[in-house]
Amino acid sequence: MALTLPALCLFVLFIFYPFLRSFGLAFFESTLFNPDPVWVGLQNFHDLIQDPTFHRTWTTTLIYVLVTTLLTVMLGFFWALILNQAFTGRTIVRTVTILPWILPSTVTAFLWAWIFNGQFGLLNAVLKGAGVIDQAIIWLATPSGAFVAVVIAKVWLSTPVAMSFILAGLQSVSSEEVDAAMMDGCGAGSIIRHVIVPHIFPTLVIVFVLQAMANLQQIDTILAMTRGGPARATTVLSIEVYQKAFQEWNMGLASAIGVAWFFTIAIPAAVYLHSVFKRV
Amino acid sequence: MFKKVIFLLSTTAAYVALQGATAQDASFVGWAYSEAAGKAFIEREVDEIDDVSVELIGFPWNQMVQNMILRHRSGESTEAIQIQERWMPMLVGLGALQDLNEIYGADALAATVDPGLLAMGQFDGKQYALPWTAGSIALVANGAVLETAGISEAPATMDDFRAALEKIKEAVPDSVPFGLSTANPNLIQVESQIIFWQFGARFFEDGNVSIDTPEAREALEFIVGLVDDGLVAKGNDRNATRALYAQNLVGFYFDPPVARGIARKQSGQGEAFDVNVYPVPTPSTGNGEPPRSVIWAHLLGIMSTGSPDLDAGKKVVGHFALNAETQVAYWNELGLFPTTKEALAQIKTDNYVTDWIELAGTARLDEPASFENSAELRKIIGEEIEAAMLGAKSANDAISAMAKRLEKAM
Amino acid sequence: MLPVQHRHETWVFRGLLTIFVFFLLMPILWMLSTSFKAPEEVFLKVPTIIPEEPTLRNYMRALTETRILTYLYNGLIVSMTNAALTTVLAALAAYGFAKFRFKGRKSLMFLMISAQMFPYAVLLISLYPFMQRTGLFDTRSGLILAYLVFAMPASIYILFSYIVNLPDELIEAARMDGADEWLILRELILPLLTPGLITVFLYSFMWSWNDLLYSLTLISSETKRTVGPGLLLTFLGEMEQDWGAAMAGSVIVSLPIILAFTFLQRFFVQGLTAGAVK
Amino acid sequence: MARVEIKNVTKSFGATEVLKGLDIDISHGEFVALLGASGCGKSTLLRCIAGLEDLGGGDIRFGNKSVINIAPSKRGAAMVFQSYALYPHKTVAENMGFALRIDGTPKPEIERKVGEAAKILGITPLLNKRPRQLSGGQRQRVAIGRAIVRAPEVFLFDEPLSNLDAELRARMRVELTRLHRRLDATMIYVTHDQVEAMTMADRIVVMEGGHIQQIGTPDDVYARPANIYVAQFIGTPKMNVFKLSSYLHLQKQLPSAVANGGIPHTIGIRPEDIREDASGALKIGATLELSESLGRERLYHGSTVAGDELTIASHKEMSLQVGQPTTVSFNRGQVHMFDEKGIRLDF
Repeated sequence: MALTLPALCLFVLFIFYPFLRSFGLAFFESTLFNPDPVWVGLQNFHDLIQDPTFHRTWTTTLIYVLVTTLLTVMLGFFWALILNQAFTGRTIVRTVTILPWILPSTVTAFLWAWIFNGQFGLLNAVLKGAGVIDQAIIWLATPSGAFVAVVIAKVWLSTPVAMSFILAGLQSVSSEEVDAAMMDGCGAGSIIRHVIVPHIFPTLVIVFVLQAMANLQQIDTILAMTRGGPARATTVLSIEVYQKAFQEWNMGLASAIGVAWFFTIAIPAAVYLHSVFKRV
Repeated sequence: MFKKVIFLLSTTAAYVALQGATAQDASFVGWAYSEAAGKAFIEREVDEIDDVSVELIGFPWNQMVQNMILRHRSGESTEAIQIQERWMPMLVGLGALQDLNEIYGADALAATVDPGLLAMGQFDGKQYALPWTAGSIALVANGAVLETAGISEAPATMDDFRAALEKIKEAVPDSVPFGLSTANPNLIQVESQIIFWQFGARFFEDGNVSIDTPEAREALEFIVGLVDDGLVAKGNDRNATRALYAQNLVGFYFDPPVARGIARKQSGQGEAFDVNVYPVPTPSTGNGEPPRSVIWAHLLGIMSTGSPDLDAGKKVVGHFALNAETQVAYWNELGLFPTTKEALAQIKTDNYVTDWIELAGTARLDEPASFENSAELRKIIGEEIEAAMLGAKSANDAISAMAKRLEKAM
Repeated sequence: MLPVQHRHETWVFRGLLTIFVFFLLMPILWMLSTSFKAPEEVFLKVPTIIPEEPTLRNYMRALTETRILTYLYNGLIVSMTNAALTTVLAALAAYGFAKFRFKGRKSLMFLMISAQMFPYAVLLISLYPFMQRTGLFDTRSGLILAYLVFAMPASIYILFSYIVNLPDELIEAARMDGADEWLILRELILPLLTPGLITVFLYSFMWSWNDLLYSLTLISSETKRTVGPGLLLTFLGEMEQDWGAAMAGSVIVSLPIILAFTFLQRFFVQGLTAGAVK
Repeated sequence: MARVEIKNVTKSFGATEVLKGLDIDISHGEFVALLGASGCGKSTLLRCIAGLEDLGGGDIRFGNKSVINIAPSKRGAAMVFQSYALYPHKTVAENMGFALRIDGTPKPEIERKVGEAAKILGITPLLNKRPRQLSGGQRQRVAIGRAIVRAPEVFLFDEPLSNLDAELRARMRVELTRLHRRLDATMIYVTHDQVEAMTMADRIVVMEGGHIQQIGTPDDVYARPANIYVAQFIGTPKMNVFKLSSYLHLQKQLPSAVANGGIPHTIGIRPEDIREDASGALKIGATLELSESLGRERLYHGSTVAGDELTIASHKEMSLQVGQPTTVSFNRGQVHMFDEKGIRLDF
């Protein structure tokens, strides 16, 4: 027991206590001018439920998390399949693919903001070159464009991690099963569907859940790229909480949004924690 | 051995004390320092303030409010702080500013600075900050662009204004005729507000929301019309506009008097570019409203948070806000209007200055500024206008949504 | 492992491979190429992939006119110390959880590991006043302690699954040989745990190195700012249009971590996946 | 070396009682095998002797000193684990010398002792290799070497050969026996393989469900099994067991009561004691269904007229026809008799 004490003390001080206090703050009113909290009971939650802009934030978050997570897991899966095949230079490609994940998130944000830039961005140039568009799209200025930009940045950032988890899962697929399927005349496609997917489905679930949680926590790239704009198109819960708390200094309402956010994360997290504690 | 140590300690202590007595240290927080133009000027001027070693702390403009409050709440002392005019009510409400009358003496201040300008830093009888530079955010025209488009004099009415913009569009195809800010809600709110005023609309009337009016809808429809017809560029903010203006790719845009200084630097032509830069009255809609603009000023104050070295603060603030010589140098190098009577008299010969001062006469203070949760109100207004500009909502829905959200936030 | 027999399948495979490599690497290459371009070349209607006349102006500008190096220095200190602290704490806690059956073990562990799902921004709301009261605000050590929330829960779990998979007989053999608990930990557990320790060290280093939110809020003076906010605040506002300098700054800031990773790559991925997937 | 006494030892994990009052007296230098099916408590008993498990009740004494409160390493016992438990990150020499290093033995002495043990086990060339570079057999020898180096009073083996292939296992059995004689050490050896117990042990403790079924020399447990369980556990193929009530004619030829009043209820005959013709004194009608050839021995499987299963093991080339009813026989001397509780009756 004594061994866990140091970690426990710091955990209580810097994680658990702030967490509880933040939750508590949701029942208070604390603003810029009178920062010491005043009890308001469920007033904050009441306001939230009726606030249409909050509903929109909530739906934007759900869409953002679902789209990003699905794309990441799918890309990660196919990329893992490819890297599982032997080809010349595979080791180099394997080391290089981890790069996007290790770049600081602000760098990733700048990178993609520059690619999506209206006048001089690479994307517009490529699309124009390919004749897909004739007039430059100012991505980060249009609601849907900004959303696409933010999603692609996060997918690009987290695909390598998903890939490595799935690749590890692939190692446990016994080659006998694949050989057997080959003997039965299966092509690559049906092997993937009938042998590989069923085998690593648990890993896929874990990766999906982990990515969903990471995407729900996500704030850095959005904060650096669009700061929740334009017209709240990329305002996810994390951005809303940050702006309410540290720009409008409305701590009470920010905590209330935090509570709602916590219960959205709790769903995928419950799946993950269940699988984690099945094995303890 | 022991004695030697004592001797050593005492001498160093003495040296430190001596040194300490003369050189006070002061921290000067502002955004001018974080912009290339201002950085050189301030670094040079700060060295001239004798026996005060100043730590310069710079934040970009749109991070200033957050960091000011962070420093206030964390009890950090700040001997000199640069303040935008619209942040004054919030800082005064927080009790974060020192009354400068006690430090300089009210009548000494009245003698050096014109009472009208002093008023910007006065709240219920106390002088919480001194104007460093002042003017208004008004419509700035680019003479060269107007010439190529064949426009000889400033458009009087909104319809003339629209016609002029269309002419510019034809004459200079890939230009941005009207460089209105369409990104960053705070910028959108401040600039669009002028057009709303010109159409006779007001956001707040003695404490409650008064934006849900036909005039407001008309104003927003006008703006959205300009955006849809490509006369205003989407995703544009003032930095981008200033860069294009300096390349003669913008006909009109809203900017404080600093416009000329920046244009000089960004165009690379220096003062030769001055001839193109001049303020024009905001075109009227024929409803009798005088040409509107937003009061704009940078003030300097001493924060009362923590334990500031008031004497050091007095020297730093005084050097920039009260010393005519520094004020004129600031004007010459950066094109920022001085505020002291003496400095103003010296530069009155330049009609850029006289034109702007005349326009500033009918300027109004930014409306959300006077409320406690001004940040939230500003964000709501900016977001709804932005939504309309981007076509995410109709002008009508944007106004009603804005009114509802503002009422709830009051 | 998949059968690639017919001609078209090899083409499909090779096509997919190039698309993926392009998608992953192109942004980085584009960052590099922009960082070497002079402003005129950066703002071209039709961008050039390889810079025609490469210049080091952006790097000079980023290195001299901005405080990139201070941010890099702060970032490294904060991330390294946090990583070390997290690794030590996680190792002790994980060993405690794995090898000792004490009351409330399971619920305590559940609590600590579930901390992964506390929304970080919400934590910040209370952490911020707490840091002020304790004088940890605007201090690097404060930031280091605040970063614990990012990696410690996961690290405990990764190390826990490592330790649990060490055969009990090993520890019993050591006890038979007369080793006491500390000797077992030092001579037996820690050496065998090294791959896990490296993984956890890198994992926590990554999280603190990547952070923008906490550092932006908990650090207010420029001299203590780390990588994320440093970059953001430098290339926001007036310098926002200077993409050349922004890319150069990004390259400078990313270099250390890329170099570290090329060496420790093997440990990291295999350790992370072994821990979590097991 | 030391005498090991197990006195009325009990042990339970939570509600289940694993050792139910065991008494064993192992004299100095003896090689005792703890034999039983998995789950009979033999490993738990060994771990109690080693000190890795605490006792529920009773006492364990080395020499004449109780050791239950002494730490495992201080008891003077060394243990060889089933999975060898070698430290993967240390070399063979470091593995073997680890205990001595902890005791603070000076370095040259450690090297001498490790060298000696390595010579005995013939693993000197492996001394600076790592466990993962060794084969199963080599790892097993290193594990034993680690025990030898400590020159313990008692060697404890926990099924050390179960991970080896058949051929290697046979060779290691011979080496262990030779080692026992050479070191003249008391050895307690846990196994579920009766061949290992029969070939190596001086005495065998047959255990089942936490009880001791019988303690005896290999011959005792083979020729004079204390009960049906031991009778059928020792010897492959299993002893044939018939209820007397199904064979009235045999009942008449065998005593109806025994000296101490026990009433015979079942009899047992080892497959190798049955003759394939009627030449024996006691005869049974039977039909043989199939035969298996094991090289020097042939097994016949079938059933008696009364329907009991019958197995016969014979060395000679058989003349018996499979499939037809026939008569098989055996002599009185090879019959084992048990009462209705399965306890052996001597007659």
